[in-house]
Amino acid sequence: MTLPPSLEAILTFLQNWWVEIVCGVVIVAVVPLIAGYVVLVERKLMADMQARLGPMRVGPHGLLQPIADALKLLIKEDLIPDNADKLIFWLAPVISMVAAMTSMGAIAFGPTFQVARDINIGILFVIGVSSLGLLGIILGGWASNSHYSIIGAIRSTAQLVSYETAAGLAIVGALLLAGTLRIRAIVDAQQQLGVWFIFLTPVAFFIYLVASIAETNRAPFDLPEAESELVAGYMTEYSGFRWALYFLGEYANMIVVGSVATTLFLGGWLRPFPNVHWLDWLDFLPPLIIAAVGVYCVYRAGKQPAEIQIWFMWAVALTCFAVAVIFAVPLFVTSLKFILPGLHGAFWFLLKVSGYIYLFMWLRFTLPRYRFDQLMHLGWYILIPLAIVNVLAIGVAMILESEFSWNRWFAALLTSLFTLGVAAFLVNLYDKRTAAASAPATAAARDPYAG
Amino acid sequence: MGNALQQEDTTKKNSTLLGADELVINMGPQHPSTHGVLRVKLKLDGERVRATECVIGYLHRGVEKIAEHRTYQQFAPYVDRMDYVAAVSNGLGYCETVEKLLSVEAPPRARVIRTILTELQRIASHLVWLGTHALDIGALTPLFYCFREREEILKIFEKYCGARLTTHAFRIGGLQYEAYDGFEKDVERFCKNFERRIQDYVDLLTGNSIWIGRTRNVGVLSAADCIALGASGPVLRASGVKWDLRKAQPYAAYEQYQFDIPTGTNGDTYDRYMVRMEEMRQSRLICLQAIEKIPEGPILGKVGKVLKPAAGEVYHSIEAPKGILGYYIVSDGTTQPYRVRIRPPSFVNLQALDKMVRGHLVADVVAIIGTLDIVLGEVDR
Amino acid sequence: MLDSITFYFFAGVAVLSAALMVTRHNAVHSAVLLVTTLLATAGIFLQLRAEFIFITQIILYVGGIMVLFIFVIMLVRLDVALHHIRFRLQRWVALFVALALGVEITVVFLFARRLPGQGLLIQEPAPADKLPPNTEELARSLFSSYLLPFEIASVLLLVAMVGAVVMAKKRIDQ
Amino acid sequence: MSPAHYLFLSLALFLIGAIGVITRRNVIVVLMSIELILNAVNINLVAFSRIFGDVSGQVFALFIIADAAAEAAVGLGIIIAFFRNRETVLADEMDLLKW
Repeated sequence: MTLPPSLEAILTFLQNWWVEIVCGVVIVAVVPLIAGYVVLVERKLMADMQARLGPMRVGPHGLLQPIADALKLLIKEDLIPDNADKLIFWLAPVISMVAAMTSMGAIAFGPTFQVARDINIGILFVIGVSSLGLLGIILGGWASNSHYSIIGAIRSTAQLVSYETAAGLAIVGALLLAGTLRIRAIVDAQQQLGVWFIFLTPVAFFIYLVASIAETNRAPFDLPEAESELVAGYMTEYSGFRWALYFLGEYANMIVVGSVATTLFLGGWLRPFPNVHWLDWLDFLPPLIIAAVGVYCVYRAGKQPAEIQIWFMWAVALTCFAVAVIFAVPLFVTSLKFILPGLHGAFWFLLKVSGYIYLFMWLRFTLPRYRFDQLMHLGWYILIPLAIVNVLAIGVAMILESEFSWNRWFAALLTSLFTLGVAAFLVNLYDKRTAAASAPATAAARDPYAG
Repeated sequence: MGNALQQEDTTKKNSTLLGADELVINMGPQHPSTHGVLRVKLKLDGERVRATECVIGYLHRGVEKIAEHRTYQQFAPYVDRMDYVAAVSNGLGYCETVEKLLSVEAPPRARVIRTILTELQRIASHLVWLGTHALDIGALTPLFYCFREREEILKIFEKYCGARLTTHAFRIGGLQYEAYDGFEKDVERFCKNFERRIQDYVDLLTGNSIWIGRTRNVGVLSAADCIALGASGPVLRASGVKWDLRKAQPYAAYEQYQFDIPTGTNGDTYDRYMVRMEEMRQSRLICLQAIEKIPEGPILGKVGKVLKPAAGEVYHSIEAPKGILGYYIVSDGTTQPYRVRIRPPSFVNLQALDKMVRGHLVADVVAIIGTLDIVLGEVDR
Repeated sequence: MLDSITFYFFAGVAVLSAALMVTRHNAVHSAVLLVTTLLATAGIFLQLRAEFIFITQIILYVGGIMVLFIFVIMLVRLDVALHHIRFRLQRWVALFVALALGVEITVVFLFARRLPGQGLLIQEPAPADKLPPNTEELARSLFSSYLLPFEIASVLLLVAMVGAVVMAKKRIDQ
Repeated sequence: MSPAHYLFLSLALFLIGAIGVITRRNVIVVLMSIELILNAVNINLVAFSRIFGDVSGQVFALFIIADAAAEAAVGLGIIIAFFRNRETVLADEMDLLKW
C-alpha cells in the first residue's frame, strides 16, 4: 500500500541511517552511567592508595554509589545566585555537556561501533567540538556573578586555550605518520605498519598526555577549582543537577580525550601485536578477563553481610559470565567469525581507554598541584615549542625513511632522541630562569649567643 | 566571607578586573586552608599580594584570666586546650614551671617517661602539619599516611592516660599513672616501623619537582628577620639559626640523650619541610634511646595535696613542636596563681606571615600559612 | 530532501540569532547569540559538503575568536559599567540604508525576471557522493596554487599577534 | 539547493551585520557585527565553490577566517587599551581627535 510521501521519506531515512541512530542513542544513554562508575572507580582507587576503603555503604562494595549520587543530585535544590544571568547560568553547563557528548559522535569505539560513520575530518571533529566545552566554562564563571568564580573562569580559560595548542601540535605529530584524518584509516595505518604510533613518536604521546590532563582540568593542573584558594572556581555557585551536568561534562571529556589518545597512539581497537599470528591466543584474553572478574565477584559474594548484597553480587557475577560467553562464542563458532573484530575490537579499545584514565587518576592521587604561573610557563615555554620541534623531527624521520631509505625504527629513534635533547635544553633553561629570578640572600648560621 | 569585600569594592573608582589596582580579598575565617579560624585580609595587585592583615581572636577563651580563679592543679587541663595538636608538650611546660616555682624536682623515672611522651607528641604534631600542609598544596595522599602513623601514637597515649588528644598526662611533681606494662614494647614497635613510613613521605614529596617548585624560594625568612620577629622552633632553625631549648636549656631528661638539631640554609618553605622531617627522625632516635633504660623508682615527687607556693614569680620555657612555649607564673602565696602569662610559639610565628607573603601569589599564601604550622587555639588562647 | 531540511533549519537559526544579536542590550547575550549564528553557518558549510571549513569555523571562530570576545567582555565588565541607549538618529539612518539596499536588489531581480545565478553557464552541481574528499582537495590546492597567500596569511597572523599583545599589555611605566 | 537560496541567506546576514555596525554604540558589538558580515561573505564563497566544483572558493574562505581572527585580536587589543585609559567602550565617546 502506498504510504503518504512524508512517512515514506522518514522510512527511507531510517532505513539507511538506523545504525548511526542506535549508536547515538546508546552513547547518550550509557555515557552518564559510565561517567558515574568512573567516579566510583576513582574514589575506590583513591581510597585504596590512601590505606582506606572508600564508599562501602550503598550496595556491596559501594557498587550502587553512583546511582545514589545521581539521585541525590537530582533531588537537591539547585539555587541560582541573585542578579545572576538566568539564561546563561542555565545554558553554560548544557554547553559543556553537549560539547563533550557530540565529540563522542565521531569516536570509533570499535571497527563497527561509530556514530558518524567515518567522516572525512574524524579526529579534527572530535578536537574541535570538545574545545567548545571551553565556552561552557567561561559563561558559567561569568553568569554566577561572584568574584571567585570569575577569577576561576579566567584562569581555566587561559589554561585550556594554551594546552589545546600543545595537544593540537602533538596530534599533528601522530597524523603525519597516519597521513589521514579519517579515524578508521589511522587505525588501519597502525595495523599495516604493525606498530602503534606510541613507539614511533613517544614524545608526541607524552606531550598529548600532559596536555590532555591540563585540558580536562585534572590532577596537577586542577587549579581552576583548587579547593584551597578559589573554593571551587567556576563551579562555586552551581549545585544540584546543574553541577552534575558540569561534572558529567568533565568525565565525558576525560573519556573523549582518552579515546583520542587510544585511536592515535595506542592502536585503537587493535589487539596487541595484531599481525603476529603465533600470538593469536591473545584473542582468548577478553573472555578470560571478564570471566576472571565474574569469579572474583562470586568469591566476594560469600563475604557480603546482608542477604540482598549476596544476591546482588551473584547477579553481577552472572552478567560477567554471560558477557564472557558472548565474547567467547565468535572464537569457537566459525560461522559467527565475522562478529569477532567488532566485539573484541570494542573490548580492546575500552581496555586501553580505561588504562589511560587509570593513569589520570594515579597522577591525581600522588602529585601536588601546580601554581598558576608555573602551569602557564610549562604550557608555553616547554610543551608548545617541544611539540613544534617534535613535528619537525617526525617530518625529518619520514623523509629519511622514504627518500634515503633509512630503517624506519632507526630514523624514529634518532629524531626522538633529538627532540628529547631539545626538551632537556628547554627544561634547564626554565630552571636557570626561575633559580636566577629569586635567589635569596643566604643567611649565615648565626649563634645568638655570639651576638 | 566576602561581605567586607563588597564594601571595599564599591568604594573603588573602577573595580573592573582590568583596572583593578587595589583589590582586597578575604581569606577566612571559614576558609578551608587557614588551619582553624584565622582571617587574613589580602591586599592584592592583580595576583600579587601587596600586604596582609591577620584578624585573630575568633577562638579567644580567656585562658589566662581563668587561671587566676583556679588552683594550680585545676588549671593543668586548660593548658592542653591551647595547642590542642600538641597537648602533652603544653602539660610538660606548665608542670615544670610550677615545679620550678615550688623548687621541687620530678623523680628521674617520671622525667624519662615525660621525655618519651613529649617526643611522641612532637612526632604526632609534625605529622598533622605535614598532612595538612601537603593537602593545601594539592597532594592528597600524604594526609592519610600521616594520620595512619599518628593513630599509633594516639593509641599509646590512650593506653597510658585514657585520653587521645587533650591528655592531661602529667601532674605537678611527676606523673599520675605508672607506665602500663606493654609501654616499652609499643613505643619500640612504633619506632621500628616509623623508619619505613618516613621513607613513604620522602618518596612522595621530597624529590617531587612540583613540590619543590611550589616550596623552593617561597616565604623566605632570613635569620635576622627571624630573630627580629622572635620566631622560634622549625621556622627559626630553617633560616640557619641553630637554637633549640632541648640542647640550650635542657629540661626533663634531654641531657641524657644524643640527638642533633637540623637547620636549613635559606629559610624557605622547602627548608622548613626538611627541618621538620629531620626532627621527626631525631625524636624517633630519642624515644629509642629512652626506652632502653627507664630508671626504677617513684613517679611522683614530695608534693602535698594542697600547693601553696611562696610568693614570687618564675619564667620557664620548653621546646614545643611549634617553637618556644614559655610560662610566666606570679604567685601570691595562696593556692591560686596571681597571674599566668603564656608565650605561645604560633602567636609569635604568625607575626612573620606579613613579611613572608609580600610579593607572592595567592596560591603561595596558602602554602606559607601551612609552613608556619600555626594552631589557632594557641594563637587566641 | 535531507539537504533542503538542513538548509532551511540552519538558515532560519542563523538569521534569527543574528537579528537577536544585533538588538540585545547585554553584550554577553549578543556574544552567545553570535556563537549560535556561527554554529548555524558552520551547519550550512556542512550541508555544502565543505567539512574542513566547517571544522575550521568551529575551532577558529567559535573556539578562538568568540572566547576572545567573551574574555574581553568579562575583563571590561561591560554591562556593569553602564546601561547605554542607542542614539535616536542613528537607528533611522541605518534602517533607511538597509531598506534602500533591499529595494535596489529586488528591483534588479524584477528587471532580470529570473532568480540570481540562473543564467550562469553551469551544468548540474556534482552529486554529493562523487565529490572528491574535501580535505585532501583543499590541501592540494592550498599548498600548490595558493602557497604564496598562505605564507602571507601566516605573516599577517604574526603581525596581528604582536599588535594585540602590545596593545593590551599594561603599560609598565603607568 | 539552487544558488539563489545561498545568495538570499548571505544577503540577509549581510544586512543584519550592516545594521549592527551602524546602529550599535558599543564597539564590541560593532566588532561582532563585522564578524557576522565576514561570515555572510564566507557562505557565498563556499556555496559557489560547491556549485562550480572548484575548491578555490573554500581556500579563500579559509583565508577570510584567518584574517577575521587577526582582525578580532587587534580590534579587541585596541578596545582594551582604550578602555583602560578612557573608561568607556562607547563609539560616540571615542572622540580623541576632536579638539
